[in-house]
Amino acid sequence: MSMPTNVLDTVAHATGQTETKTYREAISDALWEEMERDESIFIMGEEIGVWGGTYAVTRGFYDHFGPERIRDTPISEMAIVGAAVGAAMNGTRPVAELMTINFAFLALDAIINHAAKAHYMFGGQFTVPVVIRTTTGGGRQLGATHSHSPEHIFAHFPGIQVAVPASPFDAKGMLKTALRRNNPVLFVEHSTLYQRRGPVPVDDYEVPIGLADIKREGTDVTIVSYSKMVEISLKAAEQLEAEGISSEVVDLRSLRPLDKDTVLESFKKTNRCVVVEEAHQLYGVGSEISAVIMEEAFDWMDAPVQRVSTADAPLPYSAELEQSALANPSKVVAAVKAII
Amino acid sequence: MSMPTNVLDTVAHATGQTETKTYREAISDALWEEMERDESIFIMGEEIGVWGGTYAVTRGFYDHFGPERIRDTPISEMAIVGAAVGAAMNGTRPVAELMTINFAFLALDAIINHAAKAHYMFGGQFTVPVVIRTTTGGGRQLGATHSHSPEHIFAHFPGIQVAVPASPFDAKGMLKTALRRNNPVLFVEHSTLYQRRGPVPVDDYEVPIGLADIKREGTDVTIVSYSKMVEISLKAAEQLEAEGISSEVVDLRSLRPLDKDTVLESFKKTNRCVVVEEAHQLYGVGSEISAVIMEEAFDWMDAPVQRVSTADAPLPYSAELEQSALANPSKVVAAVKAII
Amino acid sequence: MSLTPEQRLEAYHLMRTIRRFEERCAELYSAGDIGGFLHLYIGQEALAAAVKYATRPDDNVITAYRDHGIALAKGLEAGRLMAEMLGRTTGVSKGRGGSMHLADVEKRMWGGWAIVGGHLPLATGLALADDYNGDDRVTICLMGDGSTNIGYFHEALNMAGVWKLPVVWIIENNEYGMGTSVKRASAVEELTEKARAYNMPAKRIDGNDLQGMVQEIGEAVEHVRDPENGPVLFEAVTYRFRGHSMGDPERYRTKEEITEAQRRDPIFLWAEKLIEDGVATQEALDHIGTQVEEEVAAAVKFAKESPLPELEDLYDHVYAD
Amino acid sequence: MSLTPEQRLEAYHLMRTIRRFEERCAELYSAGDIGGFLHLYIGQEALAAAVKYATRPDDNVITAYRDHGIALAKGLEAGRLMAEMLGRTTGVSKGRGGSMHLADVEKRMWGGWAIVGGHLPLATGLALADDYNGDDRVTICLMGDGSTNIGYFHEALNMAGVWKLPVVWIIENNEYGMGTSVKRASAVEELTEKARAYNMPAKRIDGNDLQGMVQEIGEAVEHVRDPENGPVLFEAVTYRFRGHSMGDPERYRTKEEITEAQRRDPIFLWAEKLIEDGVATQEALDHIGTQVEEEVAAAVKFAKESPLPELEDLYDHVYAD
Ligand SMILES: Cc1ncc(C[n+]2csc(CCOP(=O)(O)OP(=O)(O)O)c2C)c(N)n1
Ligand SMILES: Cc1ncc(C[n+]2csc(CCOP(=O)(O)OP(=O)(O)O)c2C)c(N)n1
Ligand SMILES: [Mg+2]
Ligand SMILES: [Mg+2]
Repeated sequence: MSMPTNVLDTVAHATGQTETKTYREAISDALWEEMERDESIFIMGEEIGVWGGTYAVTRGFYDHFGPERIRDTPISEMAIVGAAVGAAMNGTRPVAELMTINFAFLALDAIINHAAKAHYMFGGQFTVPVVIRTTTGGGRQLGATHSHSPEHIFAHFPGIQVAVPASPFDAKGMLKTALRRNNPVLFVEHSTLYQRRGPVPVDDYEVPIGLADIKREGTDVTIVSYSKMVEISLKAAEQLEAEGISSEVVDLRSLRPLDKDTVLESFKKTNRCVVVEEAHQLYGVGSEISAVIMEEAFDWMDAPVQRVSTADAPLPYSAELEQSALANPSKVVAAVKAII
Repeated sequence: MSMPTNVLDTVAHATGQTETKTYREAISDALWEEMERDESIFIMGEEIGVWGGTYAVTRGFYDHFGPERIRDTPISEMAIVGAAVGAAMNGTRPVAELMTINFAFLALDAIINHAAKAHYMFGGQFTVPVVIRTTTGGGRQLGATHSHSPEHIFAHFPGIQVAVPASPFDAKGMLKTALRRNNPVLFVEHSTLYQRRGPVPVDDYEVPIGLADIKREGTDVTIVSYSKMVEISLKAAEQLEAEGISSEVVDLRSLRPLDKDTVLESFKKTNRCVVVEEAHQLYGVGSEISAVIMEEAFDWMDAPVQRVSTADAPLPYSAELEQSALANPSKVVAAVKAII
Repeated sequence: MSLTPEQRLEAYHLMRTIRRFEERCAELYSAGDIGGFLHLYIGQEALAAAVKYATRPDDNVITAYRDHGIALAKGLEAGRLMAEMLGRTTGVSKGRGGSMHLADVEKRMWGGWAIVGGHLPLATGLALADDYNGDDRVTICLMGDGSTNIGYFHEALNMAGVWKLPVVWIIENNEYGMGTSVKRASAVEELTEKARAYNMPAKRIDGNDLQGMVQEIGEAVEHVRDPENGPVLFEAVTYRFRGHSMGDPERYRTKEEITEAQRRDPIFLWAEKLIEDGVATQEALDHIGTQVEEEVAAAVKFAKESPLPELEDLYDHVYAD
Repeated sequence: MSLTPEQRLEAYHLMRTIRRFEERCAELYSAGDIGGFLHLYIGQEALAAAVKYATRPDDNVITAYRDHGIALAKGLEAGRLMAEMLGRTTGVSKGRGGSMHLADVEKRMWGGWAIVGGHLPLATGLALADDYNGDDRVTICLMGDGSTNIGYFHEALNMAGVWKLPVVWIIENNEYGMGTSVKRASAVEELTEKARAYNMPAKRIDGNDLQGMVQEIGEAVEHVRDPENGPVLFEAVTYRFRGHSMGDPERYRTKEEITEAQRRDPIFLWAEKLIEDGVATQEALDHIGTQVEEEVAAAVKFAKESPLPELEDLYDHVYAD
């Protein structure tokens, strides 16, 4: 998979004029615009049509695009992904929506063994231009089964791309990229970001999948995160600034491809790193970033990479108890201070 | 989960008299002996009865224990695990066999959301003493869908234990432990180890789940691995010895609980580490070990922790091509030499 | 299997309790006291009551997240249920589970499960264990119409069929899975047709007719209790008067459709019958209403006065030993 | 839809080719030239041939890992198939897939899939795409009896039913899923009963009767091609003469059972008929046998002389762009 070298420039230049949009609108707009442009795109999933999407992302789509292109499905996660993969192999560009990533557990086989492997396993004969949209995240008192943040698990496997946008700009741009390329993409939105606002270009643009972004520049420490945790990291960075500590916040934006270069470049400047993730710690993104820095920036390390993760317990229902298990700005601040 | 402090002693002292057994026999014996001892144990899975198990582990069981205790199932991975969990909640001790860990993808929801969470989610009311046995590993020309080594993915989640024995001794002892405790255990055997022989105590014994083992002592480098990769690591250690490099081989034995202490103790002696894993690299065991050393032995690091993993591609069918993607002793030797 | 006059009044009390409990939950949710997802049982109360009278107390019950009604019917205390909603340590699941995970192992109420269809194999397993141990309990597995389309349904029912396990599967067909009507989600509209694939006797029953259901389900339970017979399936046709969960925009149905359905409100129907049969007067029923009001108020009070979990107890119950 | 004499001979040629191809595979497996898992189609050849004559060349076919026969029937070259078995770059899947992953996108042979039931939703999706694009192709999805018990079966058939997609589902009931007989794995023995759950017409057919199957499946294909009609299901009753895969201890059946089944060997039956109907003499059939021998030998030769993949090409085709 080759990445044009000038992508950053491309992105930078497309942003002439912007307007403020919510994360929800940005995603909705990307889908709408691409569906208008490309008739081979259709959406299938639970409650995406008549209901308008449980996070209201596809509100209005059913009336506009009709039942052929906006297909409410039975509760059948394995078949939603499987059928989308089959349809993608046969000349369409399905967007399969899984209501939440928790239900993607049921579709793991279809996602990994079929979406991710069909291209390779048949020597490149089939391409699988499918986008699997879903939402992640805890902290809403939904209990242990409905509060997972397991996107790195899907990203373990070669053959798929995993996008984890944190801002309206990234969400729209990456979704457009996903809808225009030929790889299967797991597109993971965060359930508590839909109301967040941010600037989005008025003109058409793309954000490549596989390129991290510096969400805040700084010199003393690199805070690496993705999805909702970028917001937590930025809040921590503000608090740290008040105490005279300058943080650089790197937003990975995708977990596969993983953009090591941006992380390493930042780290070689700050020589310190904290990773903030919403998943549990074991075998996660923090582990990987730590290992990458170890391998490729050993001589730049002034302190051990720290990880701020969700506690090693299933998420409980009770509000405060649940919150205590999750990453928050103070935990990030403490982790940074521990190495400065 | 508390671990008796004297477990190592317990193990050491039980081994008065030993006999040579294959990995297959060791596992088979553990099941047989425990089924004789405890009537609440039964086995369910595909082809475990009349066929005798696709890896012949349960050969002879059907005739001896009968169809009630040795239950051939339909091809229904989700229900095999789900029903075993339900039966475990209601006063039995099921052993659910998933023919290979690749098919465990279909049961991810049942394993994580039900086996691992039922105890927590209901405030401790239900216990789930289920053992989910399965086999892992690549290198047999089975193609991309049938060659996964994803055991760390299950181990990401709190609530379950994941055992990955490398020797007949460990396999039997850990399986006995699993069958006598009350936690759900994913017990991952390696499909290419069944013929391996090793000493197994004649007397009853247990090996705790959550304790790593030093499979070879050494002073220059710590090689951390598990399951089949222990063998690869030991071979590499021999080659290294011929070149005057002394390797300590740490066998993790379980991926959850992860025994950091044994790894750190070894590392603090050798100050160098290579992790050898059969999974892909991204978000894996190598990442975690690297992060743990970073966090807890920063001042002992003389060189970056290295990872030897399966190539970042789906495993192909063609024999040599597949072999080239997998870890082998020469790759381990090279990784060690790179940091010595 | 017909109910005594006493049982008929008790059943009325139970259904009113469920209704009132649910109404209070809705209020507490709006007030922010209850969080997460909240799925009300309003309109479906008769089935919970029917299960109570059609089974033995030691029979197993398991259901999905729409579990308040059946939990009350299984005899779980309203106070401890409400405490669970409020995330208190006195809650049936110690505040770890919330509305979707109500259980009481003593009462053999096995939960409350939130992954659609996920509890169906658990039901197969509960029955398998009883069968294995020679216990003559029956397992009642409730599920929504929408859940009959997921793979779990197929695997769980087939396995129970092959092994002739003592399960009574009851589909609560309330016409919608969230906003998707049965006919848009299932290739067959009569969900009893699905039982053919598992060689199971199946019957459609009126989910608003308490007496009829007690009769039908009661007979089936005794049939299934005989280890020779194997599982059966019911499709109880009912209707949910409220949204799928709190915050449902309800674009998928009209107000008229709901009003129409409410004419067959199971509690009104039951009250009518009790009066008609001379089992109770309107005053007696109103009196029950007042009792229920007080009991539910007491449950809320108990819940509100109960302590929240200590933060240091986060890791309790991750492992059993 | 009856076959011309020419087609009848061609069908004989095809079935003999499949048989011989499989025998050679078994030998090559024993010799270590083929690795991994190898599932032979011996005994089931008539179905592959029937699909060929019952469909248009541009109709879609998808199947499980027992895919050699249908791949040959779909017109994939024996040489490139054998090269795939031997892991060569000239193989249909460039040596990446092996025996279980034979495909040819040009011929609309969509694979060869090794996760039981996993290809069923893919079939639903292939048909969905054609339907979406207004193409009047039909998708033929073959599957084993054992696969009808997995969740995928249920979800894929229900979805195809709800959307009335042009799929002809064909269960190849060879009596066993590995070592488990149909009745030990499925709550219904007549697998056509499962179609009831999806409101699908279904029929049991004799999997050894080529002409009968061409007729039945052919009619169904044209029925399904009409977008008004929706999917149908067949259960083709057949038998596998060899083990499930190489190295099957075959403890689950007796030699006698196999011998008995072999009396209805579809190739012998077909030969008998051709002679009976005067379409061919024994000599003509023997001549075809010789031809087949040469063709398969040539395929093996081609495969053996083909290059193995270069190790540096490991990462080719991980991503499409
Ligand atoms: C596997 C899975 N997919 C999706 C969901 C989201 N979801 C929760 S309830 C529900 C509808 C279920 O409908 P039905 O089975 O009819 O039960 P009802 O809510 O009507 O009682 C859906 C789609 C889920 N919890 N689990
Ligand atoms: C999900 C899954 N579970 C188990 C297996 C192992 N397995 C391979 S083939 C097979 C039997 C399938 O039987 P059937 O569907 O009747 O097909 P047949 O082999 O008879 O053609 C099994 C259990 C698998 N490949 N995938
Ligand atoms: Mg419903
Ligand atoms: Mg079969």
